[in-house]
Amino acid sequence: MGISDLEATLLATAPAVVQDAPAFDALSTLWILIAAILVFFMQAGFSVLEAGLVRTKNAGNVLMKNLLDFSSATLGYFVFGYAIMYGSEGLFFGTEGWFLAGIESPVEGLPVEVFWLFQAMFAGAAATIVAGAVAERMKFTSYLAYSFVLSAFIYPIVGHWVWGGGWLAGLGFHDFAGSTVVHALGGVTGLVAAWVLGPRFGKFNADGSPNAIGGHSLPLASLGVFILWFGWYGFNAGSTLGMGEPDVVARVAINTTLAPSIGAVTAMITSWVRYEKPDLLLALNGALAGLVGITAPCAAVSPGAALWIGAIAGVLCVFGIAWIDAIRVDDPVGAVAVHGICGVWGTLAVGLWGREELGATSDGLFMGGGFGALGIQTLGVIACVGFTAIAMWIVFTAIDSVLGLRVSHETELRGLDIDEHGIESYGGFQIFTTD
Amino acid sequence: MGISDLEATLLATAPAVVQDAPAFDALSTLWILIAAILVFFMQAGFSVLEAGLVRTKNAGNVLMKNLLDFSSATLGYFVFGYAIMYGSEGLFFGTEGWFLAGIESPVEGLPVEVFWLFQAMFAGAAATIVAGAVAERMKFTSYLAYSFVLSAFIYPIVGHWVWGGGWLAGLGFHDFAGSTVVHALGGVTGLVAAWVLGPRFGKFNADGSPNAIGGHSLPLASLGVFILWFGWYGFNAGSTLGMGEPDVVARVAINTTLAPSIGAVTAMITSWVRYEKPDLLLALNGALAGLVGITAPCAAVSPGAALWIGAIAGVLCVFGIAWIDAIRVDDPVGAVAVHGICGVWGTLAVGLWGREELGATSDGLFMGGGFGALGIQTLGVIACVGFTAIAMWIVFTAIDSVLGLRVSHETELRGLDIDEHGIESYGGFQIFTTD
Amino acid sequence: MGISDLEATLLATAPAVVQDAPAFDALSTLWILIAAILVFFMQAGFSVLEAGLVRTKNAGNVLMKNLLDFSSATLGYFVFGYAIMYGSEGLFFGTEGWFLAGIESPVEGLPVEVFWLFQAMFAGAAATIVAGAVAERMKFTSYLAYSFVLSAFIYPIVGHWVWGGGWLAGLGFHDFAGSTVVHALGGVTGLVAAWVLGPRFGKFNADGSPNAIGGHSLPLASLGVFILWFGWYGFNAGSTLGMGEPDVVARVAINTTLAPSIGAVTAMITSWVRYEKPDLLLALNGALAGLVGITAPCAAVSPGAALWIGAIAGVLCVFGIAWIDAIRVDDPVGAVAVHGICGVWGTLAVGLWGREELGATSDGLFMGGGFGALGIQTLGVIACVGFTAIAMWIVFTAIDSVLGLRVSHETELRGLDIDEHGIESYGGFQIFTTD
Amino acid sequence: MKMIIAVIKPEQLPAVKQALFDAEIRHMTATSVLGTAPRTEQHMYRGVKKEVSLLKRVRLEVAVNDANLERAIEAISRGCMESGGAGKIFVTELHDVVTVWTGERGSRALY
Amino acid sequence: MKMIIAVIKPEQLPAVKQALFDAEIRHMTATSVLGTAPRTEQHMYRGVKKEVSLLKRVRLEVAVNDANLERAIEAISRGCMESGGAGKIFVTELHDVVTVWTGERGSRALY
Amino acid sequence: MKMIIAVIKPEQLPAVKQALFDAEIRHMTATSVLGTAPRTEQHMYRGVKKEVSLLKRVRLEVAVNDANLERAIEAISRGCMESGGAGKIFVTELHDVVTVWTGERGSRALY
Ligand SMILES: Nc1ncnc2c1ncn2[C@@H]1O[C@H](COP(=O)(O)OP(=O)(O)O)[C@@H](O)[C@H]1O
Ligand SMILES: Nc1ncnc2c1ncn2[C@@H]1O[C@H](COP(=O)(O)OP(=O)(O)O)[C@@H](O)[C@H]1O
Ligand SMILES: Nc1ncnc2c1ncn2[C@@H]1O[C@H](COP(=O)(O)OP(=O)(O)O)[C@@H](O)[C@H]1O
Repeated sequence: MGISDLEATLLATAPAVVQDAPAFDALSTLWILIAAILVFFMQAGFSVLEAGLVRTKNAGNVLMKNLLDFSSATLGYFVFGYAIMYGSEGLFFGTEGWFLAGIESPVEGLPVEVFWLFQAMFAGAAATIVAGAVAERMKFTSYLAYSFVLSAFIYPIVGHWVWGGGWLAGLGFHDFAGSTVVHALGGVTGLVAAWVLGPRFGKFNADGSPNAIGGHSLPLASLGVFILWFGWYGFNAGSTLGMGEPDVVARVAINTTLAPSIGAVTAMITSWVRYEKPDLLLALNGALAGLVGITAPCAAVSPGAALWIGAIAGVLCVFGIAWIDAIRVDDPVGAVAVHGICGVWGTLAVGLWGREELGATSDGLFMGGGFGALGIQTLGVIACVGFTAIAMWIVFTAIDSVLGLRVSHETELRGLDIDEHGIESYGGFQIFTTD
Repeated sequence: MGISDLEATLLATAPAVVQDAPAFDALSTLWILIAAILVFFMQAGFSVLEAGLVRTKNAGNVLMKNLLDFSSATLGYFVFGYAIMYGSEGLFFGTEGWFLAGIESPVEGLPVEVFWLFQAMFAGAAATIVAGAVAERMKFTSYLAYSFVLSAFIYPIVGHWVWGGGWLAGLGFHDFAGSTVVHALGGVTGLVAAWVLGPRFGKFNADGSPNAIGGHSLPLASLGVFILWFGWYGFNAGSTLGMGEPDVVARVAINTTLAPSIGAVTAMITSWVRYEKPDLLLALNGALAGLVGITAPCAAVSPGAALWIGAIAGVLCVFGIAWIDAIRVDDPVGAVAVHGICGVWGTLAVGLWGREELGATSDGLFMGGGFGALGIQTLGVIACVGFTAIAMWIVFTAIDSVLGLRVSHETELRGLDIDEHGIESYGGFQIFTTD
Repeated sequence: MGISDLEATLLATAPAVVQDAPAFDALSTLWILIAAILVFFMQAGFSVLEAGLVRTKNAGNVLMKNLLDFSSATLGYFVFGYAIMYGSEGLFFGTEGWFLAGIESPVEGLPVEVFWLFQAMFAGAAATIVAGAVAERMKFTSYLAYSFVLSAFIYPIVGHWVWGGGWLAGLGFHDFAGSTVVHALGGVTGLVAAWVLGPRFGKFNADGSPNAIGGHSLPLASLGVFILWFGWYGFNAGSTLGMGEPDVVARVAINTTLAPSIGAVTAMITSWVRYEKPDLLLALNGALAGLVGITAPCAAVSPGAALWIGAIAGVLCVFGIAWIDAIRVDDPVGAVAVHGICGVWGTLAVGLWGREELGATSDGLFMGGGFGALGIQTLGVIACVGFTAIAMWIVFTAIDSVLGLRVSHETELRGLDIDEHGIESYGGFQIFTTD
Repeated sequence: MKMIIAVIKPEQLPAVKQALFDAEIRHMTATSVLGTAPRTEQHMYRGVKKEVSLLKRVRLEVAVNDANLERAIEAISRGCMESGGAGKIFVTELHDVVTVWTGERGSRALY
Repeated sequence: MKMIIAVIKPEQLPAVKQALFDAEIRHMTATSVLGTAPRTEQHMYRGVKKEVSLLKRVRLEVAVNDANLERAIEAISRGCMESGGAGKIFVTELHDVVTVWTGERGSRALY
Repeated sequence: MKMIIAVIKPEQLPAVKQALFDAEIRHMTATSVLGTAPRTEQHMYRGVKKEVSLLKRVRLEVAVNDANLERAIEAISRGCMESGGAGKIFVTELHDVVTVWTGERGSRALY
C-alpha cells in the first residue's frame, strides 16, 4: 500500500488540514532526517580520507579544517545561505528567510527544519571537498574565511539556480542530487584554490615532472571512502525529499550501488594497465568517481545506464588525476579529478541516458531524445562551473592579499600541525617528518 | 500519535488481532529502533576518541574497557536496571520487570523490547563516559565492577527520578534527552573516580602545575567525535520516543546541529585567544560540549537559543578543562568538563530559554517565565549530581578496599596493555613507550 | 496528524489502488533500504577489522581485497546471482531475472531494487569473510577470481535452497538471517582456502606448534567490530523484510544486542581462565561470535534463549580459534572459528530454543518440541556446509592450477603491499616490516 | 672523547635521564630499538604464545669527554639500578666533534 | 672488542638473526632505519612515479670480542647471502662494555 | 676510515642530503631519533604547556675514508647552515668495512 497514492488522497483532503497547522508527513520527515544524518556522516568520511592522504605532519591541520568548515558552513547556511537558496523565487537568488525566520519548507509535508538540515549538510559537503585540494600548504585562517564565503554565498547562489527555482531550473536543467551543484562546484573551487596556491614544496621537478608525495595511512583513507559511500545513500536517495514514491527511492539506491562498484573496478583495471599494478588509492577514487558520476542521473536512468556512467567515471578519474598533474596543479587527494571532472561527467550523462518517464526533463541522446537534454545539461554545467570559478578566483585572490593564502616555507617543511596548531598528530610514534 | 490512530482503524478491520496483541505503531517503532542503533554507534565513537587521547601503551586497555562496560551495561540493565528505572511508578525506584518479564513499554505503540533497547544504549553511554577520565591507571577488574554497578543500579535510580515517573518528574524537572541523567551523571562519576584514583605519574609537578601527557592519535580522536555527533542525532531526536510529532523531531535535529557547530567555533576561538593557537582537541571538545549542552533543552528551545547554549558550552568546556587541572584532578580526555560541567549547563539552560509552548514545563527566565523553571532545574541538577557523587564515592572506595582501584607504578610505566592484557596495540611500529 | 489521516483514507481506498500499479509499502521499503545501508557499512567494518589484524606490510592488500570483493560481488549478484537465488522457484536454483530484468520482488510491497540491494549486501558480506582467512599470502588476482565465483554462483545456490524457495525451505529449515547461508558458508570457504593455501611463513614450528603473528592495530580492529555490530542490526532486524510486524523487529533487535554482549563477556572470561589475562581480541571475537550465533535464531527465540546462545558462542569461538591452530590451519583473523563454527552453532540453536509461536517451523528441543527441528537444522547445515566445502575446494584448486593461489616467498616476506600493489600503508612511520 | 651507547628498557628512561641530569650531563640522543634478551618474554596473542625474541629497548647515545666518562657511566648505572637493574653500556672512541653553529671542534664542542 | 654495525634489508633479518644464533652470537640491537641504495627503487603512488632514494633498512649492532669478530662477520655475510646478498657491515673499536646488573666491565661483560 | 654521525633537525634533511650529494658522498643511513636541546620547546596540549625536552631529530651515519672526512664534514655543515644552523657532528674511528655482495673489505668496500 504505497504512500504515493496516499499523498494523492492527501492533496484532496489537504485544504481541510492546512488552515489550522501544516500537516506533516511523518514518514517522509523521518526519511529526510535519516538521510540528513547519513550525509552528515560523510563529513567524517571526508576528514579521515583527506587526513589519510596527507603526511603525518599535516594530518591534524586537515582534520581541523574539516571540523571547522562544516561548523561554519552550517552556521553560514543558517544565517544567510538558506535564504539565498530557497528563501524566495527569483532568477538568481532568494532574499527571504534569514535565520530561517518566517518561512515554510518548499516541500509539502516536511518541517522546514528538516528540509534545512538536509540542505545544510550539502553545503557542508561542498565546502569540505576543497580541504583536500589545498592540503599541506594553505593557511588555516584563510581556509576558514574561504569556507564561510563558499557555504554562505557562492554555493547557495548556484543552488538557487538549479534547485531553488532559479533560471536553470526554469530551463529544465536536471541535477537530481548535485553532481554539479555540490561536486563540480567543490571540485572547480579546489582547482582554482590549488592553482592560486601553487604546488607543495617538492611536488614538481624543474622540468615540470611530478613527484609523488605519499599519504600516511591507507587504512584511514579506505575507511573514509567506505564512510562516504555509506553516507552517499542519504545524499542521493534522500534527494527524493520524501517517501512518496518508494520505487524512485529504490531506483536511486540501486544505481548508487552499481555505479561506484563498477567505478572501483574500472579504475583498478585502468591503473593496472597504465601502471602495471592494481592501485588501491585509484580503486578507492574510482568508487568515489562512480558515486559522483551517478549523483545527477541517479533517479532518471536505469541500472544498466548506471553501470555505463560509473564505469566511465572510474576510467575518467584515473586519467583526470594524471591530467591535473600534467597541468602542474598540485591536488594532494585528487579532489579535482574525482569531484570536478566526474561531477561534470555525471551531469552530462543525464543528457545521454536520462529518461523522461523516470523523471528527466526529456529523453537523453542514447534514449532517442536527441541533443536537447544534452544541450541544456551542458549549458548548466558551463554556467555553474564558470560562475564558481570566477567568483572563487576573486575570493581567493582577495583573501590572499588580505590574509595571505599560503604558510611559510619553514612551516611547510616542519608541518602545519606544529606551526599552526602546536599539536602532534601521532604522539609516541617514531616518524620521519620530512619523508 | 501519528500512525497509532490508523492502526486503530486497521484493528477495526482485523478484530481478531485486537484482543490478544497490543497495537503497535510501526513508524514510531522503526524510528526508535533506528535511534537506538545510532546511539549504539556512539559506543564506537567513545572508544576511538578515548583510545586516541591516551598513549599507545594504554590504547588497548581503553578499547577493552569500552567494549566490556557496554556489554555488562546492557546485561545489567536487562536484569536489574530497566526494572528499577521503568518497572513501576514510585518516588524513588521501580520494582517490577526484572529480565523484562511481564511488562509493557510505557510508551503507547512501542514494543517494550525497542523501548528497552533505546534505554539500554543510554545506560551504556553513561557508563562509558567514565572510561576516559580514569584512563591509563585504573585496574581493569575494578573498572568492570564499577561499570556494572553504575549501569545496573545508580543510573537507573537517577533515571527513574527524571524519566521513570519519580519525584523529579513530578516536580516538572525537564531533561529531554539526558544532559543531567546521562552526561552530568557520567561526568561527576568520572570526577569522583579520577579524584579517588589520583593523577597519572608525571601529570602534576611538585608545585602542582600540570604537565601535558599527549594522546597518540588525533585522527582516531577526531573520527570519534564525528561518530559521537552522528549518533547524537539518535540520542536527542530519538528521545521524542516516536514520530507522532514530526515538527518536534525536526526542531530537536536542527538544534542538535547548530549547538555543536557553534560550540566547536567558540571553543576554538577561546583556545586561540588563551593559548595563541587554534587547538584541534579543544575544538573537538567544543563540539561535544555543544552536544551535551543542547541535550536537555533540545526540544524546548528555538534554534536561536540553541546557538546561545552551544556557544556558551564551547567556552565553558575550555575553561572547565583548565579548571579541572587547577584543582589537580587528572582527566586524560576532558570527560568531566565536557560531560559534567556542560551537562549541568545544558540542564540549567532549560530554565533560561525553555518555552512552555515547545514542551517545557514553564517558560524560562529569558522567555519571561521568571525564576520558577530555573529553580526546579537547579534543584534537579543538585539532587542528581549530589546523589551520584555520594553513591559513586562509596562504590569506588568500596572497590578500592576490596580489589584496589589502581595498577602498580611499574604497570603504569610499562603500560596497561602489556601488563593487564599482554597485548601490544601497535605491532611493528617503532614507538617511544614512555614518551 | 500527518500520515494518520492518510493511512485511514488508504484503508478505504486501498482496493481501488491495487489494480493499476503494484502498490508499494513505503514504510517497509524505507526500513529495508535503511537495513541494506547498514549492512553495506559492515563492509567498512570487515575491512578495518581485517586490516588491523594483519601486519603493516599487508594492510593495504587486505583493504584492496575488501573493496574489490564487494564491488565484484554486487556486479556478479546483479548479473547472475539474484536470478539464481530468487529468479524462479525450483528445488536447486532459479533461472530468471538476469540483470534484474522483468521480475518483481518476492516480498509484496517492496520494490525489487530494494529487495535486491538488501540481498546483494549479504552476498558481499559472505565473500568478504574469506579475505581475513587468506590474508597475508593469497594472490590478489586469484582472490578476485574466487570472490566473483562465490558471490555470483555458490552463495546464490545455497541461498536459493534456504531463502529462494529451494528444497531446504521446503523441509522447514529455519535460518532467519543467515548463520548458515552467509556466515557458515563464508567460514567454511575460509577454512578450505586457508587449508589449500597453507600457513604463512613462520606460523607453525617444525613440531607443529603455532606461533602468534600479531596484527598491527588494535584500534582499527576494535573499531571494525563496533561497525560490524552496528551494521548487524540491519542484517538481522532487516531480515524481517518489512515493518509489518513491529514486535518481531523489536525482538530481533534485542536479541541482536544481548547475544553479542554476553558473547564478549564469556569469551573474555574464557581467555582469562585459559591464558591468565583478559584478551581484547578474543573479547572482540566473542562479540562477533554472539552476533553470528544469534543470526539464525534471532526472530524465533526469546531474549533469555539469546543469552544462552550468545554465551555459548563466546566460549566456542575461543576454543574454536585454538582448535583451528591445532589442526595447523592458519587463519590470521579467526574467521573460521567466528563465522564458521559459530554460524553452525547458531543454526543448530534454532533446533534447541526455537519456538513455533515466534515463527520457527516447530518448537525446539528445549521448548519441548523434541528432536524434529534439531534434525532438520542439522541436515540443512550439513547440506550447505558440505556443498560449499566441496564446491569451493574445486574452485580453489582450479584457480591454483591456472593462476596460482599463493604469492612468492619473497613477496610474503617483503609484504603484499609493496610487491602486489607498489604501495606502503603507512608512509613516514618507522616500522619493523618483518617483525 | 668517548661516545657512550646505553641500551635500556623503555620504562628505565625517566630514571636514567634524571640521573644524567643530576650528573650535569644534559645532552643525549635517544632511539627506540629492538634488543635481544637473555630470556625471551612471552606475550599472548589471541591465546597463542608469542615468543618475543626482540624486545623494545631504548638506545641512548651520550658523547662525553674522557674526564666525564666514569661520571657518566656511574650516572647511567645508578639510573638503571633504580629502575630494575637491566641495561648494557658500550663505550666507543670519539675521534672528533663539531658544533655546526659555532664551528667549534674537538672536546670544546662538547660544552 | 669491536662493535659491528650491519645494515641489511628488512626481509634479510630472519636469515641474518638465524646465522648469528648458529654462530652462538645471541645478543644484538636492531633499529629500523632508512638507507641510501646504489639504484633507487621506484614505487607508484596514484600513478605517479615515486623515486624512493631512502629505502627501509634494518641496522644491527653486535658487540663482540676481537676473537669472535671474524666469526660474526662471516655469520652476518652468510645470512645476507642466503637472503639476496645485499648488506653492508661496519666495524668500530669498542673501548669498554658494562653490564649494569653485575657491574662487570670489559670483555667479560660480553658473556 | 671514519664513521660520521650527524644529528640534525628533520627539516634540515633535504638540505644536508643535497650537500652530501654535491660533495659526491652518496651513501648514508638515516634514523629518526629524539634529541635533547639547549632550550626546550614548548607545545600546547589542550591548553596545557607541554615541556618537550626530547625533540625529533634525524641521525645520519656516513662512513668515509680519511681522505674524504673533511669534505664530508664541510658538506654536512654547509647543509645545516643553509637550513637554520642547528646540528651536531660526531666522528668515530672505523676499523673495517665489508660489502657482503662482493666480499670486499676495508676502504675499498667504501667505493
Ligand atoms: N653483545 C651485544 N651487542 C649488541 N647489543 C647488545 C649486546 N648485548 C646486549 N645488547 C643490547 O643490550 C640490551 C640489554 O641487554 P641485557 O641487559 O643483557 O638484557 P636485559 O635488558 O633484558 O637485561 C639488549 O636487549 C640488547 O639490545
Ligand atoms: N658509506 C656509507 N655510510 C653509511 N651507511 C652506508 C654507507 N654505505 C652503505 N650504507 C648503508 O648500507 C645500506 C646497504 O648498502 P648497499 O648494500 O650498498 O645497498 P643495498 O642494500 O641496496 O645493496 C645502505 O642502504 C645504507 O643504509
Ligand atoms: N653530548 C651529546 N651526546 C649525544 N648527543 C648529543 C650531544 N650533544 C648533542 N647531541 C645531539 O645533537 C642534537 C643537536 O644538538 P644541538 O645542536 O646542541 O641542539 P639543536 O639541534 O637544538 O641546536 C641534540 O638534539 C642531540 O640529539
